[in-house]
Amino acid sequence: AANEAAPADDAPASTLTGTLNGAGASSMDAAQQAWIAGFQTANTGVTINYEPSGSGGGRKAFIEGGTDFAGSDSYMSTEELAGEFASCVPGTKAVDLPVYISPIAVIFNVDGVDELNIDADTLAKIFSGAITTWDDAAIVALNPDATLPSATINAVHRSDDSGTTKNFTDYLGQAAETVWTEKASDTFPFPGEGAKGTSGVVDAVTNGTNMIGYADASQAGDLSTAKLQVGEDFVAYTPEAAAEVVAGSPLVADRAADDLALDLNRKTTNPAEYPLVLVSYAIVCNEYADAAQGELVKAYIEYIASAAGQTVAKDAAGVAPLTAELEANVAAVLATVK
Amino acid sequence: MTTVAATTIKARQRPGDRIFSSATLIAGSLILAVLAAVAIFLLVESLPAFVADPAEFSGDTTNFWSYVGPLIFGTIYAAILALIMAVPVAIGIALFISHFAPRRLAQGLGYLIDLLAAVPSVVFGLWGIGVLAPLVQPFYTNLVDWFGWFAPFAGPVSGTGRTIFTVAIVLAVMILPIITAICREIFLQTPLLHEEAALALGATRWEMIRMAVLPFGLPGIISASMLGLGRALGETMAVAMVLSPSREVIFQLLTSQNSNTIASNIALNFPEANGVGVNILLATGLMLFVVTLIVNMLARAIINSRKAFSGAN
Amino acid sequence: MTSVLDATPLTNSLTAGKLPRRSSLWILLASWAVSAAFFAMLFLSGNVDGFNIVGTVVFGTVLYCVAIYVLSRLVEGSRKAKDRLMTALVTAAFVIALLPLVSIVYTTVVNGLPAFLTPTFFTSSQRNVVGAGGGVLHAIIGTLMVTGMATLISVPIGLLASIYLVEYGRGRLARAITFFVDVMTGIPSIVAGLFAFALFALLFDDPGIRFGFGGSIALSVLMIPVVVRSSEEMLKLVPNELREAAFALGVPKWLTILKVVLPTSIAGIVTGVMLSIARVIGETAPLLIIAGFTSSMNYDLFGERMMTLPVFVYTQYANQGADSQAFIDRAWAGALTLIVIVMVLNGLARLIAHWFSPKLGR
Amino acid sequence: MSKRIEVNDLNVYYSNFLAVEGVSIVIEPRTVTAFIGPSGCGKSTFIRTLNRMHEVIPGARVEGEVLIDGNNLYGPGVDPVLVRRQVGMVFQRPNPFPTMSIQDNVLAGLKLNNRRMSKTDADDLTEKALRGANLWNEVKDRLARPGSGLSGGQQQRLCIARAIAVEPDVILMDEPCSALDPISTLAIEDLIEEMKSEYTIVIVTHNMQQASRVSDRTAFFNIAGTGKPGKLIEYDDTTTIFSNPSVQATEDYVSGRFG
Amino acid sequence: MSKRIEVNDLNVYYSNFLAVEGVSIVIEPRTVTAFIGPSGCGKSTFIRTLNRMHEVIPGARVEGEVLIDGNNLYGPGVDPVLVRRQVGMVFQRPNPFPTMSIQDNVLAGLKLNNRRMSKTDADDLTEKALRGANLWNEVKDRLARPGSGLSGGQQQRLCIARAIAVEPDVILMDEPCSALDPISTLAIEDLIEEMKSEYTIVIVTHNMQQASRVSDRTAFFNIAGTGKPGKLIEYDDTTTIFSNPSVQATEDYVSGRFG
Ligand SMILES: Nc1ncnc2c1ncn2[C@@H]1O[C@H](COP(=O)(O)OP(=O)(O)OP(=O)(O)O)[C@@H](O)[C@H]1O
Ligand SMILES: Nc1ncnc2c1ncn2[C@@H]1O[C@H](COP(=O)(O)OP(=O)(O)OP(=O)(O)O)[C@@H](O)[C@H]1O
Ligand SMILES: [Mg+2]
Ligand SMILES: [Mg+2]
Repeated sequence: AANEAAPADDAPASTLTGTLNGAGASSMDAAQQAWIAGFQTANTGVTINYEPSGSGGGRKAFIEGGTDFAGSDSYMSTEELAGEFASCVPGTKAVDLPVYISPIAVIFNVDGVDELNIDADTLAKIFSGAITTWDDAAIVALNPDATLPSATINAVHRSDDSGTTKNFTDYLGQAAETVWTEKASDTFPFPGEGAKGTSGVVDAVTNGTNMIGYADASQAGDLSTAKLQVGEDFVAYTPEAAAEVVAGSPLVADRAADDLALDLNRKTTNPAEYPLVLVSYAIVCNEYADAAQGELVKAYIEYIASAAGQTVAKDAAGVAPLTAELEANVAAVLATVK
Repeated sequence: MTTVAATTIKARQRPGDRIFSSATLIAGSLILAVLAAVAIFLLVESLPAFVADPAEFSGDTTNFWSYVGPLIFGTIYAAILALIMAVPVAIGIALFISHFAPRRLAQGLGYLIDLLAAVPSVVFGLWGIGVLAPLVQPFYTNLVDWFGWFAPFAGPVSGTGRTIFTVAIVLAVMILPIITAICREIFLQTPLLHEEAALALGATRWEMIRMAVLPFGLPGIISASMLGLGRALGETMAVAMVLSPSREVIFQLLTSQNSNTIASNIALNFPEANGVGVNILLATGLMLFVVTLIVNMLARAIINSRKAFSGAN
Repeated sequence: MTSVLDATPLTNSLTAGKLPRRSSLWILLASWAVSAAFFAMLFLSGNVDGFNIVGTVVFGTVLYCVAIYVLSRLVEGSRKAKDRLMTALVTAAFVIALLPLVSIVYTTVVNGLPAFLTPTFFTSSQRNVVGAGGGVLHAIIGTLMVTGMATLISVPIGLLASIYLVEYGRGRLARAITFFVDVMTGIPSIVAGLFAFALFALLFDDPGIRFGFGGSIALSVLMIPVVVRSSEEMLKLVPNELREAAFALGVPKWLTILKVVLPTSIAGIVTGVMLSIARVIGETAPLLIIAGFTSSMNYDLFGERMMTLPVFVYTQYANQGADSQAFIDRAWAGALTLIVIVMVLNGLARLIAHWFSPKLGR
Repeated sequence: MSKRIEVNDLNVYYSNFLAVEGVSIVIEPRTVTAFIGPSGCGKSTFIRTLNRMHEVIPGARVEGEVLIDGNNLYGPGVDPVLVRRQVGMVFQRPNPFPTMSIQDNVLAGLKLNNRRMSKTDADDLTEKALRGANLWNEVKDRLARPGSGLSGGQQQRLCIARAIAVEPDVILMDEPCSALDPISTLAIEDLIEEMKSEYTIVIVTHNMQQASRVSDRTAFFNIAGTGKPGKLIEYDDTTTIFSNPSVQATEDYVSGRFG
Repeated sequence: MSKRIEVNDLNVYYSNFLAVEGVSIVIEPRTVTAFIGPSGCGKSTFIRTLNRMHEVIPGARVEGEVLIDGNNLYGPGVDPVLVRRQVGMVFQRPNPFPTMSIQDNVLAGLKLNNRRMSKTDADDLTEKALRGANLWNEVKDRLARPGSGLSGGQQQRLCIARAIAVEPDVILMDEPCSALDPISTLAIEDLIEEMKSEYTIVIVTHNMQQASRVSDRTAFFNIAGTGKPGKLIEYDDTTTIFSNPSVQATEDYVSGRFG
């Protein structure tokens, strides 16, 4: 193809060559394609393929040795960590490295309503089916100025299993623990309208009437997004607010020191933080069985976690960059990867 | 002379015949082998699902059968609805092309319908979400308002129109060209002799079709419908994209709660599945296999029961 | 017949009750007009937003069916009325089928043209493309190679198997094949993909195996039954007397099949093959699993990931970047490309069928 | 029931090809008229114009008029369906509907008009028509079996039964015996003899003996060469045609005494 | 080139149904033999056993032997394809290959067998066969046109040309004239007369006149009733069969003088 012509002479010299295969979260695809483009431009001898086959599928393929790294919307489970990693040197493990933060927006499409304030309890009631009309007292109380129709609420959730749902239900389960008693899971636990993928949810909300749904904020497009109550204030999602809550979250306990899985602070009351976020991870070996591949992966993830990589992802995929502190932590872990 | 003749009719082996007939036999057996391989693959992968830990099933289901039941129902429901819509229309189109349209026009019209076969299922999915569902949603609202007392039309109406009925429409459009193409070829083969016999008895065109064309084509129509049904049962991406699924057996056609289909359920859950979850999904695939088997057995039985009256000879 | 004695040609007893010529056309126009008036009123009264064209046509057509039936029944009697009704219905069926077709093609063309017309669309891959731009050359090549290989595998197998069924097969094996071919049509495409993946992962002991040929195998599983079914129906239509004519000339069976039976039914077989190609060329799920996903060119069917158009369309739609319009445009343009490819193949196939099909005199 | 047929200056076309030119002929009720002539001279084409079966072929049309008891078949507003009810037809190759039983085949035409027939009525009509076609004894035990299971001669008589069950006024037969053995042929010739008292019968045959055996009047068609239209050369009493024709071509043809 | 056919005690079955029983007959080279008999008596069935076309039908089989110049057709290791090259066949309904031109139809026996031939050889052979079938003059200008564009009689002669182009020793004809008009019939009868000097010819006909006109010897088959097997009743010189048959059934049948 025209764009794959031989590299020009003045291209930055790079000694890296080879093919790197990764797989995982489809939501990460846009960011990955941007990173891949950036990395391949700098290293013309390298081809990277990222397959948006789903977080679970990606982790499974990586664990079985089918790919060199995985992209995942959630960190590895303890069972996964306990097992063998076929790509890694026998006996060594893999680590979760955050690569970006993606706020989850609550999107809605209701005639005559442009702005919507909502708290976790009400949101939980809407999505569990306890609140069924837009002019329900609970919503009206939060939005005294809005003209809410007396129409049925059509709440759209993901029909496919996804990390977005897991983070959304995790948020509701923690922030509205009295209302939302289901545990966090990839599968949405209540009935309602389901749609496949982020774009499916966005399309359903766009094309339907009196709709509400949740989706990765980067895909919200022209749709109105709701503000979440944090403490006493209503917070709209912003990259900064998302990064803020991540910065305030501890690492998951009982893990290896170099595993940067984050235990997100959903219950925050700091109005500078937007707690409905998702952190995406790259999963890589500590020590690769094939050292050459290890070198490639290391270089690639280093690029991802660099300031340049983070900017690229922000521009191309609309995700929130890691804080400088997290970037540094990731770089430190990567330095030990072989 | 005698000896010469004796050698000339005695067989030298005929390699062409041997090779060719064995090739066809091998091809036929290969198909069986592939199918057997698929079946074994499914069976082996399914076994863990039947004894899976109740916790492995999402939602309220605790065993495989209660998990797969609604899926089987949804699969058959959607496919049957699609078939009910597609078969009469396909027969109508095929008749239009073979017996009603001016001959010169007919060729082009056939090509037009074949075009539908060229539309990839992703596009059907996109079209279903973006065009069809919003278009039919107002009708659904009316239907629920007016005919809500009739169980399949009971509310609450879906706000997006992404219901099993919409899926059935999409499936119907998808299988239309296959059924149409085969029916058309078969109707065109109706012996002129029988058509003229009917006309000479003073039959109108429609009566001629009822007397000669349709009965003659019946086995072919059933075959074509089976192909279409197979496609409808197994369609994955379009259903996954359009349907708003849930986990129960639901007869209502117009709500946002719809029984999912097996293929779509696999597509939706496979990417995040792990452990026994994968086995459970593949076991549902096995069930689809069994459903197809049963449906086809029924169809064969129908064809065979009318064999003496078939148009052959 | 009372009018038997009535020999004056003026009162032709054979004309009993007939609607005037062209009356059906007028009735159709009138029905549409009435229906248009109805929807216009609905529109003007403000109850609905926008004038409903589809509703007008559908409602008008239904009205026409009723009107022509009632009128014809009054004037021409029930049989004629039924004939007219069925004519109306059959024609309506055709129009009904055209509606989604037109809608889909229109949607695809309108949404697809912007990206379709960009200069790089057919000359570039998506390698190193961020945001708008890039092309689908890698996916076109992939689709052509994967589907082409699937066709190369399925058509000979399917055709030979259908020949076996029609010309050789007797007894249990043939019945089993006929039956299971039908069952095979019901294999969901994603299961075919999983099967191919499991097969090759086992064969090559590579749990991450992805290559184009695997996709061809998965597609073949879906394609073969369609080829067998349609070819079988077409071969059955070849009259036995042609086979006997060839046998009587001392032509061995295999040559009879190759040179008499196949050429006679070539048109139908080609139609069937085209149907089967159309059936699989748009498959997404199995290719995502076994052929994989890449943004770069790959001309090697037997190594590394290979992009295909349906996967391209699906992933562009499903995983949009920040500039989501660029992704959506590319998705539709990819779909348009796919439809154009099938159309061209279909046209070619029809030409081929035309060249080879029986030349009937006059 | 039988009717008089009068054809005035009829030209028959396939699209632009003039197949039969300028035929004028009068066929009296209750007679058997035979059409003879070499292959391709337009006998089949012409006989099919008598019940408007001709127009079933795409592009086919006629000029001129065909009067049945004074009513022009090709007049404006004439319904071909009504015409074909009154003018039945039997084809060269027996064509019972393979998807129907013997009884249903016989009743096929009747059921069109008379949907709700009582079982006994239906049985009576079946028996009457099959007796009329001389087939009753052979099939009375297997009325529910498919019609395609019969022998060629039986099938042809079944088709005749089907044609007479609707009680037409005229019966057209296009080479009804050419696929049959002598015994079946004889049966059908006897049948024609009997039916003559009730119907007007027109028969196309290649068999001179058959024409002379069964017909009252004979029409000889001929053709000047391929691509030329067929013409009615001579039409007269059968005895005259076979013993003392007035045109040389007729004499040449019938004296060949083939067939 | 012609050969002697000897059939010994042949039983012919369709699966379990015995269609023809115990036929023994000797057919001399360079003669024309006619098979006559009522419909369903097994003439077609029997004639098809003479070039092993019978076994094309699923489930069909024979017992007994058929010797051609002393070689048993049904002996072990005999290749039916080779048999059929020596014993050609013409069917009741003309069946030219619709995909082929007239010339290709004539050469079908060779071309379908992948025999290579120079253009001039092919042209010579085509002309010879078509002249042999009395068709050359009518089609010589349109050898490249499809064979299905010919008239019925011409198509039938084309099939005969196709059969003689492979130079068989014996030609079997199953009612070759039943679909034809008298002129074409005459042409084919003349052809049989001519071919007799080179080939052994067996013809099935329903037409007594035809049998008496063209054949040297005649075999009369009969059947006792439906479901019973057909049998060879009498086989003798044609003149004897038609003037002075020794069996009553034969006399009854031929004296009917139908057809
Ligand atoms: N469907 C058709 N389209 C065009 N021309 C036709 C068609 N049918 C017949 N013809 C032509 O019309 C002429 C008369 O044909 P027709 O079949 O009426 O002859 P016929 O006298 O019945 O011959 P035969 O004795 O062989 O049946 C012939 O030249 C024939 O080629
Ligand atoms: N394919 C077949 N399968 C089973 N039975 C058959 C088959 N063909 C013919 N028969 C039976 O074999 C017997 C002999 O039939 P055949 O066709 O040889 O008679 P025929 O003498 O040629 O009659 P016709 O003069 O009508 O051609 C009949 O009883 C017929 O029903
Ligand atoms: Mg004719
Ligand atoms: Mg016969």
